Amino acid sequence: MTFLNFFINGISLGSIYAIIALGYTMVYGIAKMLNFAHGDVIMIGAYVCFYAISRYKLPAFVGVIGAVLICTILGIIVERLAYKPLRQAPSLAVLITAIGVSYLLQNSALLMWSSNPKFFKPIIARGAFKFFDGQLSISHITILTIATCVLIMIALSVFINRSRLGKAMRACSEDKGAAQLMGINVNATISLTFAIGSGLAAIAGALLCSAYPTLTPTTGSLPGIKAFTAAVFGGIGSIPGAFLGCLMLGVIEIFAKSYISSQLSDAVVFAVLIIVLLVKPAGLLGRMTQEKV
Amino acid sequence: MSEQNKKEALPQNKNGASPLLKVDNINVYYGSIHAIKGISFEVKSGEIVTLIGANGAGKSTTLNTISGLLHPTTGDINFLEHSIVKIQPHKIVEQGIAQVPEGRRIFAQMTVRENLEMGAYIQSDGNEIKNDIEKVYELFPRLKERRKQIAGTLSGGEQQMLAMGRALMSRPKLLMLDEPSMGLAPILVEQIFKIIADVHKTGATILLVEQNAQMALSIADRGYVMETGKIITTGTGKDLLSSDEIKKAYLGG
Amino acid sequence: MAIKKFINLNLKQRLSLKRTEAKKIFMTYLFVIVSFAILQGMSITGTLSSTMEGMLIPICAYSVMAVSLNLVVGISGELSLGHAGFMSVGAFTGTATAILLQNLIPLAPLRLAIAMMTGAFFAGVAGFLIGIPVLRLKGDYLAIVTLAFGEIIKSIFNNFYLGVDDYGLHASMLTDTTNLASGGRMIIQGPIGISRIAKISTFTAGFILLMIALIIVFNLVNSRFGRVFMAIRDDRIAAESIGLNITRFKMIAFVTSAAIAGAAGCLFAMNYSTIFANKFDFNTSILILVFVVLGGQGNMLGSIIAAAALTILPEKLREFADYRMLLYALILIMTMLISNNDGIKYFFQKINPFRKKQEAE
Amino acid sequence: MKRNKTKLVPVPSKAMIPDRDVARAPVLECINLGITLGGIKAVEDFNFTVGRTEIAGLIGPNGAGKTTVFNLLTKVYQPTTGTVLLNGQDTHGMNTVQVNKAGIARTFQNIRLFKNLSVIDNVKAAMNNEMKYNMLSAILRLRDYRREELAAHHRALKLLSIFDMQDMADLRAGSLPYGAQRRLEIVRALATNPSLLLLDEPAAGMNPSETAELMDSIIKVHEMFQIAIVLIEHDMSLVMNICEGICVLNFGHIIAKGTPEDIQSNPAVIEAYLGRKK
Repeated sequence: MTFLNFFINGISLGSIYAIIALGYTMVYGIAKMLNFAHGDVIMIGAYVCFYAISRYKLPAFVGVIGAVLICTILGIIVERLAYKPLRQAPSLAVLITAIGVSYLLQNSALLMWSSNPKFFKPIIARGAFKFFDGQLSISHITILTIATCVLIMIALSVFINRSRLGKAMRACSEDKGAAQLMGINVNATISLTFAIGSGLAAIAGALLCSAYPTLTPTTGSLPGIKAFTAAVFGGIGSIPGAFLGCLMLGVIEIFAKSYISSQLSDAVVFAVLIIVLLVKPAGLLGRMTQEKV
Repeated sequence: MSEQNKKEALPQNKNGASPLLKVDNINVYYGSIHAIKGISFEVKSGEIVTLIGANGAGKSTTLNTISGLLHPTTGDINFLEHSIVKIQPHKIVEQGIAQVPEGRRIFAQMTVRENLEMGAYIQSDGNEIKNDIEKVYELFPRLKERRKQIAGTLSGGEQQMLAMGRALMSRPKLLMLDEPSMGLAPILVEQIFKIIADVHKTGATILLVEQNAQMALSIADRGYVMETGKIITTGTGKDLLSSDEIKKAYLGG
Repeated sequence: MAIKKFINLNLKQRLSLKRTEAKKIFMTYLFVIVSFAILQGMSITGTLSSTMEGMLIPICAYSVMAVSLNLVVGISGELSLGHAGFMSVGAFTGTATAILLQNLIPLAPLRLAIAMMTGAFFAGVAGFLIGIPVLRLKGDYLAIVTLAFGEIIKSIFNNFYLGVDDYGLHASMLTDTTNLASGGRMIIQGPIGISRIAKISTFTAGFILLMIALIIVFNLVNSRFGRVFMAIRDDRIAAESIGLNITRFKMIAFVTSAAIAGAAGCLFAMNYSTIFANKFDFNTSILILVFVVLGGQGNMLGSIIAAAALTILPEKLREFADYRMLLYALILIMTMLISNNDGIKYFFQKINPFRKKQEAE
Repeated sequence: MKRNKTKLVPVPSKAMIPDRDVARAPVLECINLGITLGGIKAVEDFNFTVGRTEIAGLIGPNGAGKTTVFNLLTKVYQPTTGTVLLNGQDTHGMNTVQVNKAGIARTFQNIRLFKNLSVIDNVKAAMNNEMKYNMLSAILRLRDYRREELAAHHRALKLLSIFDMQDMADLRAGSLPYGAQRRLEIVRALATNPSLLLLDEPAAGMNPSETAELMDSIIKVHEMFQIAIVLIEHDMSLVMNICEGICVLNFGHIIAKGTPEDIQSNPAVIEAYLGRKK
């Protein structure tokens, strides 16, 4: 029964990773860049949410919406100021800029909110559903997390595959020049992608800190990296792949923490990633694209 | 509204005063490389005009400059008597210029139909888009057979058809084709040129860039010969075809 | 005939890769030697500030790191995000060796040299083991996996215990179960790392290491090996088609780079009295990558200058106290934006007399 | 460097055209070669023999599987069925690198040069397998390093001079004009000492006068090295002028083999590929 508990916790953690990873991979797909600052947007979202709920005593959903709005705007601003001028630059230059943005966000947070950890108040009441005489307990936040994740997954899949803007995003991620020749405003489409990704990051931040309530300026970096790793693990560019990869990673991480060692859990997670990539170099659900000769 | 009328009136006066597209002494640089050195030409409504010349002469650069993907440092480009040099590429599509890029550049991961829908991105009326897709299918029956196929799995000739169909979806007043015959088998080259002629019959104005000078000149009203960023000769298709100099340099005669 | 038309003879001479290459290499050696001479002179005469004095060895270590990473990123074209991992391996194994040899070899420079070689050896072995899986991957996948390896190495050293007593070496993972006999000494103590290190690194040692690293990298690059590294970087498929064994050459570059990083790690560690695994985390890997990118991929002199500048910069920013890292981040972003701005690039090309003539043609 | 000129022997042979070179084994024999890519039989029952000094052409509509055949020969893809014999030796289980060492070199449809290397380094890279000095020699600049590098340098210059490119040796390969890049790719392939040279659309993107120059170059290479050349090309003037034998592919199948004259008048080929003459 403890096994089942761990498993559900793993799924819950994986769901948070999945929400982060969706934003990460969408941006990766369209801008072809590893946006290392994505994790820090999560942190900003969590802080906004924290201040709205704990300091200004606003209702939780207002806090979350506020966080989403602010992160969306932040995402667009960062893209416009830091990444857009580098559209033609080599990818490594963009990577370094993203790292610079990450430092910038972290240190701004440090100045504004200090390095003292904040104790995050969950966005819904603490409590749990108990089964089998309390042997199996599923907390409310776990259910909310998993439900939110599934909802976002479905909405995003429909948006990308069916809607006009979603198709424009796919077109841009394949060939920006050709997309422009179709009359697609590439810059606006990229901004939209950053906006959606950052909005999702804010939601992930609120959920992450509801489940793991200590909030510091570096809260976002490791989950950000892990979520991206999980997306690679699932097969980058594939939404179901990212989802599956993140769930598996969450479960593996919780199991490693519980059964092996909490200090080594990250090492185990990364080791599994490496093994998977060795067996399936394009990730679990990724397509191996043979370079045309 | 008067603007609208003028546009519709244009196809009739084929040799009328104002050309559809007028390129006026443009200079284009890639970094420090002077790729286009002050070229001027015009395309009148209803014409097929071709730019021919060797690899690296600046033909594609010219098209990309008209599409707004590149910007001239000096000079002007007028489309329907409005300057378009400072306009972003996606706005230029809205003005009525569509380009079939070199190497086709279809969206390889999307289906044939989705590709065509992307071509109609600037249209908003769903029914019209559907009608337009049907029209494209009429022009290219092969595409209809393959409408649900992922575009990347099409053969080269089919991809070229898709790229042309996609460009037509925006209902362009000027269709620019960049090397449509590149890398195609002789039989397909003939087909593609036949299709270009068909498209032209439907009233489209065409600016064609080609290596295959023979073919291009045989369907063109007028041609311009480019060499290292400059236009060196111009004339009607027939004149250029029979010119000894051109024959020697570009037609392998 | 048609080809010659395109190539103007003067232009050709100016564009000659061979000459620019040779000039660059010469300038790099010259810069390093002159800088060393000046700094060493200032150090001896006491005109160097104590903060600067304290940064000399880290600058050397980071320069070597940057040069070694440039071999992978710039020359071989593979993005590695876990280079600090090799630094870590070199630091721990090298320092442990130095401690073990403390009584055996009283001569500090010799002990340091042996320690660095041991560090290089173990880092090279780690590079080989990591290279087996990593080098089968491409692009961003490879980057993510090197990142993962960096984290794994960090986790391992964070949980590794090593001690020595009269009965020999004792090691354990997770918890300290070494149970040393009395008189034994703990060398590596998990998250606390190694403490009570005899600081035997010197600026001269750092200079020599940097020169060796440069000689290795430059001479490799200008041999059949470097040619193949760059060929693979430019076009993998074409490289295979002319019979180049991709995995083998990637491995050579990767292991060489790892070994040099190991030596640098050892130099770095032996400049401090304590060293622990978290010192070599993802941020350190990124920092080194920043040196390479700022300095220019494939440009060793650039790497060294960037490493030195970015090591000094945070110290110089200290007077801004809390805003220090914020400014650092801003400078980083601005540098990337400016150095990749077409307008500015074009401006520099224009004022460069060399280019102007080319344009005139 | 030079191979001996083979005698022309009029013996009936499996080599398509001409009936010569068969006193010794042909350089390449494909027997029932086939591959399935993504569920589609991209190439099937490909039987093809190339004589030791033959120039053969591979033509056919786009998507017919021509480049796939090259990819099968160079093991970019492993064939699902059939055998490739190179100089009588089965290439089964070999990879691209081993096949190159066994004697096949190629160029690519989309030029694949080492763009940031100098012209001469592109050629020297292809000579890597004949250089034997180790890393220590390289780092310490020992004698074998100097000797082998010097030898390679001279040979590379000599090869470049075939195409009159020795003056460009130190230029960046990516900065060369298009035609020169195509030539350099051929030189690079030659530097690996192939017995069979595969050219994938060497005249693509060239105008007629450039194509004519290229044609002369190919003939020159053929005469100098006495090697077999197989080329894929859409430019019929080139194919019909220099190929001794032509093989036409359509939908992965061979629809015709024969001399240029045969091919030009073959109704199946006209139907599928050439189109009717105006």
